[in-house]
Amino acid sequence: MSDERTLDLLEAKIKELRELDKTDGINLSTEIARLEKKLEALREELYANLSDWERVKIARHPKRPYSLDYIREVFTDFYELHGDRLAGDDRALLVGLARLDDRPVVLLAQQKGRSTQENKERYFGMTRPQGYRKARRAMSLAERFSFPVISLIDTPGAYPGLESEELNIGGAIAENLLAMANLRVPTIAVVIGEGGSGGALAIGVADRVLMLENAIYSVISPEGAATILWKEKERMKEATAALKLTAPRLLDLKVVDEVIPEPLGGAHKDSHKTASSLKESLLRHLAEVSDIPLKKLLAARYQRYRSLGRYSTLNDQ
Amino acid sequence: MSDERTLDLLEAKIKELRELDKTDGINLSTEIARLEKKLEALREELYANLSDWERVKIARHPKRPYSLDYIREVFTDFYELHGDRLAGDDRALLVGLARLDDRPVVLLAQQKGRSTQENKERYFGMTRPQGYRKARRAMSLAERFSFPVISLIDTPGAYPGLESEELNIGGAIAENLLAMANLRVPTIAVVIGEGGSGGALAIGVADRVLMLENAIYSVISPEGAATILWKEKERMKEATAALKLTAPRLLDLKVVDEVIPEPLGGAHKDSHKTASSLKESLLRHLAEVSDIPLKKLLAARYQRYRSLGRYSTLNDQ
Amino acid sequence: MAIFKDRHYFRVNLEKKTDESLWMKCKSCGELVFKRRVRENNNICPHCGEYFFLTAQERIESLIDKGSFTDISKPIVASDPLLFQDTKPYPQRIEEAQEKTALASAIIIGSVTIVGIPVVMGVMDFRFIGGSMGAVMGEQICHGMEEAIRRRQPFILVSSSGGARIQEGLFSLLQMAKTAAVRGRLAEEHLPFISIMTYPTTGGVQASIASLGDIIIAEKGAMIGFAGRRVIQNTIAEELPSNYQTDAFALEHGFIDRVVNREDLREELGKVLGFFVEAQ
Amino acid sequence: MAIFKDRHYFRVNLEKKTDESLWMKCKSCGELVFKRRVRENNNICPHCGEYFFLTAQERIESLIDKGSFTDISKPIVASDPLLFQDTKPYPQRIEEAQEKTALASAIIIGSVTIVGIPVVMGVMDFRFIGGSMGAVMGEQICHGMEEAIRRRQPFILVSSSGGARIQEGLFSLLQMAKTAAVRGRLAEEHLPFISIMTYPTTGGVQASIASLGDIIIAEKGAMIGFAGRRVIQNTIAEELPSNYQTDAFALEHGFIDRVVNREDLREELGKVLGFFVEAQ
Ligand SMILES: [Zn+2]
Ligand SMILES: [Zn+2]
Repeated sequence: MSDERTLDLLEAKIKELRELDKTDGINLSTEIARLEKKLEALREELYANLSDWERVKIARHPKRPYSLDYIREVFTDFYELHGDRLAGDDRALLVGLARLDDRPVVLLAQQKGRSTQENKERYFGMTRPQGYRKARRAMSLAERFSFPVISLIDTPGAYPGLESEELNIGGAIAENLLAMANLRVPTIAVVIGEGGSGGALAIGVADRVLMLENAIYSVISPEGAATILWKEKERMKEATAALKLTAPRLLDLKVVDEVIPEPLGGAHKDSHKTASSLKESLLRHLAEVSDIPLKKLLAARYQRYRSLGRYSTLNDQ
Repeated sequence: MSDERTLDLLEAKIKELRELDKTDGINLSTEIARLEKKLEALREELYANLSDWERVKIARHPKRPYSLDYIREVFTDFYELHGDRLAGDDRALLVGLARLDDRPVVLLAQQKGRSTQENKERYFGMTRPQGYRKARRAMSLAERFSFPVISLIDTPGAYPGLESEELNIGGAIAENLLAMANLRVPTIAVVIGEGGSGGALAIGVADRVLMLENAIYSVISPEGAATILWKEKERMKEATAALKLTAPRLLDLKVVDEVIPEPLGGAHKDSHKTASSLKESLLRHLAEVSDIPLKKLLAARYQRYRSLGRYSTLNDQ
Repeated sequence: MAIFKDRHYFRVNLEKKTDESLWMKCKSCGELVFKRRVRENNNICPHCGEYFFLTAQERIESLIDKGSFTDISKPIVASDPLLFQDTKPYPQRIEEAQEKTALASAIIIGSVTIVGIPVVMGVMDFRFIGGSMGAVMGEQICHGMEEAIRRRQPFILVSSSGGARIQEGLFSLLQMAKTAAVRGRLAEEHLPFISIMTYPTTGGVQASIASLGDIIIAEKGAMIGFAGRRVIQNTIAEELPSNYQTDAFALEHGFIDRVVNREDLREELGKVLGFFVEAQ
Repeated sequence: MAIFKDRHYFRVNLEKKTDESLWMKCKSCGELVFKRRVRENNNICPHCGEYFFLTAQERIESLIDKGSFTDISKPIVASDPLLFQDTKPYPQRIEEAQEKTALASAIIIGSVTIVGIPVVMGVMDFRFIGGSMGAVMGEQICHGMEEAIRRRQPFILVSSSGGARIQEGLFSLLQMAKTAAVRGRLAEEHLPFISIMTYPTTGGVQASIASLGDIIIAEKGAMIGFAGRRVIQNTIAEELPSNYQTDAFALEHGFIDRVVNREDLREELGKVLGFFVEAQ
């Protein structure tokens, strides 16, 4: 099977032919059409049955749209709020007010960096305690003013490091879980890229949990699982398959509510189209949860989390 | 007028005479009785009309009982709780559960050190953000379990320093003021030594505000006021008089509810007696505020603070 | 401005304020600049961009929709509960401040609109005894919040204060608790409170009402913190970084939501208020 | 213990557990010590004071009033929702753990009294796949809290866990949210939750239910934290202090209320519970 790079090369060639077709008056349109058809077929063959590991690579693709890309396209008037009022301002988790169509919402959005410099500033998208506590402050604001809360999840995980531990990152995550379970406004979480363990869940407790088609969401990274379980980091593909961390598999397991389709090859192939699917889904779910009286909504959220997990009763065995 | 040291010397001499009287069979009882009477008269003369500055010296006396001394004598079963669950554990503000007679209460208690080592650990009694946030956590605990909150105030002020500023000490104090104004349990604050500005007020918003007789409570230290207003630190005695920071003056101004008497010469002359006066007062006030239905209590507290401050209306002029 | 009508109450000689010279020298760049141009430019040096102090009136003008201001301050002035005297008696200090500023106190409470949105706004004036918070300022802030509740409008406070009014002793300290208590009511009523910190927002004001905003915006160049450089150096002789208590320091350490240029503050307020007004 | 009655369910060979040797060598001091003396001494080396691991049953015995234990665990065992297989299939791993420990899962929920005070208690067992939290542990913890609510009793959780049960994938991660949600109910009911952290309380357990105690007590020698030393060194190659994630580190940085010796824990619990039981 051809790989992504070969197909990109072919696409570039077709583009060159099209230029030739234009400038020199030579008619290549039949040939070009044929090539394009071929390309599309190859692409479908490549992407239609992505392995779980291929999805992991797409989820982590350096060109994948990040939170700020969606914020620009899906929302309007993003007004970022800074700081946890306690110790700092984390740049790997942004919070702010924004409008979804005309409706004001509170956004919690994990953000990776593109450049080395940006990644340094954003700790490669790994959230620190200051970020979780900023998110918690934004939740309180949302509650006071009845703004729905929308989380965009995209992190390899909570930032592991001495400073994080000194600021009780475990406690910060725990407090967020508790707060979100009881938050008195509608909440929607979308995993847009990497949903890395507790670092993702800390803004991911919600009335609706959605995933982009090639996003992943896992209790541990494939590399971490391979290291711990197989004692070989290189067995991450096996670990990936075992963890069932892709959107379609998690939908099958009924732990996410919906998979939002991406263009063939991944969100980065057409970020506008992805953004528009995301927006459609957010609007639909927001309308749904907003229609439910708060008391019922909270009861349903509680029931959702209370009943999470599968086990056998002794009598079943 | 004789000073405190002279009287202490006289007291020591009397003690020596009493030993002599015992061991050698010489009868000095008449002379001793006369001397003791004299000593008492001199003492009353010295202490009866303490100047405000003399009270400041007593409030800061190195032998003055500190919070832990009262905790030992007034309360039972003190169970200290540590940490703000965010960044650290301040040793200048202790919090914990304790019993006042049989009733469980939450204690917030500012604590100075006696030794150089202890003062280093306790930052000379100056509270840091970690302390205020620990206190706030204890307030939440009190609220959840309906424990009354009793504050023992004794601090030169909030700790001024880079780390304090980095952890937003101003914000920490502000959040405590807000929390205490709305705390849904009875609250009593007692200034037992120094009530240093915002650093004291941050645990001092309460249904009853009491002061030990020689405690002080001020918007700024006498030295600070002298430096700012007179541009001469040495004019702190004038500043002291101007600030009206002693318990009797603040009672006159109706900003404190009661002055708890101290033994002649100050609490350190008889800490047991002081503790017993403090306990009597706490029990009485706690009984009173506990009798008031919560809604009424909160309304009264709100009214107390809402109406604080004196000004003229234009039409009065 | 209603309360200034009977301005003989304050023995304010407004004529004194008329300033004959057309030019001023910028303390930052040293250039001679047209005063009128400076004033029209939000008291920003047209040459180097340095911010000069704004009086409360100038601040109000720079933030609100033209002509939308109504003074709704309570008709109160400081009394002297401690009969305080330092190098001069407190009442004399008050009178001098009133004369200098033509203000009754260090704060004005106004009913205004900002980009069309009606709000109640409190604005401090640093010229008035360093914008210090005594009983009058505390009462005016509470009055402003109560008016906001009565009108179901947002409350905005623009701080410019060195802290508590020492001359009112414990009464001034307790204004911190008083304003925090009333701020709690605003929260219960789900009305937004936007706190704007300018140069300086320190001491008792920073450690109470100014830090309790739902949104906290610092004007660029603001000084924000609790204990002054001198206090720290006198108390513990600690080295302080050059950005100590700057707007950047406050942002980095998470105390404030945003730093905004003076010339953009009005638009910024319109933007942020928009979210809350829709949400009502 | 009710659920162990039908222990053939777990294919547990209890005979295996009978240990014939009377002596053991302490790994800390190297001395040969009487096993019975160690056991009677809360699994503390009578020679050097080193703490050895306690099984869940041993922990329960060391904390409660003698004979007051009733097992009220739900009769549930792990299923294999992901059909997970690493070096061996997950069901085999479970079975082996059950055989080794004679436990159905990594946690026991009991109804007990401590110094006369009735409480519901959950106790983890590190031997059972590192005390990892999967769906069964999550459900048992919630069940315990719900029993506490039903009985109007305090809830105590003794943690000994490396974190989430990887083999249950996202189901195990979500137990963090599940236990936090139910912990919220306990708070609404004004019932106390005492969290006891022992060696180790890390990862997903520390980042959820264990950190949400009204009171958090660490056993002396506990390891407390989120990310393990190895993870940090692999990810960011940072130098870590020698006291990293120790009880002292957690106390110094404010995560926990107290550090208590194993032999004093029971009395400590009696003392702290006393405050809350009176307050009811
Ligand atoms: Zn200039
Ligand atoms: Zn040993």
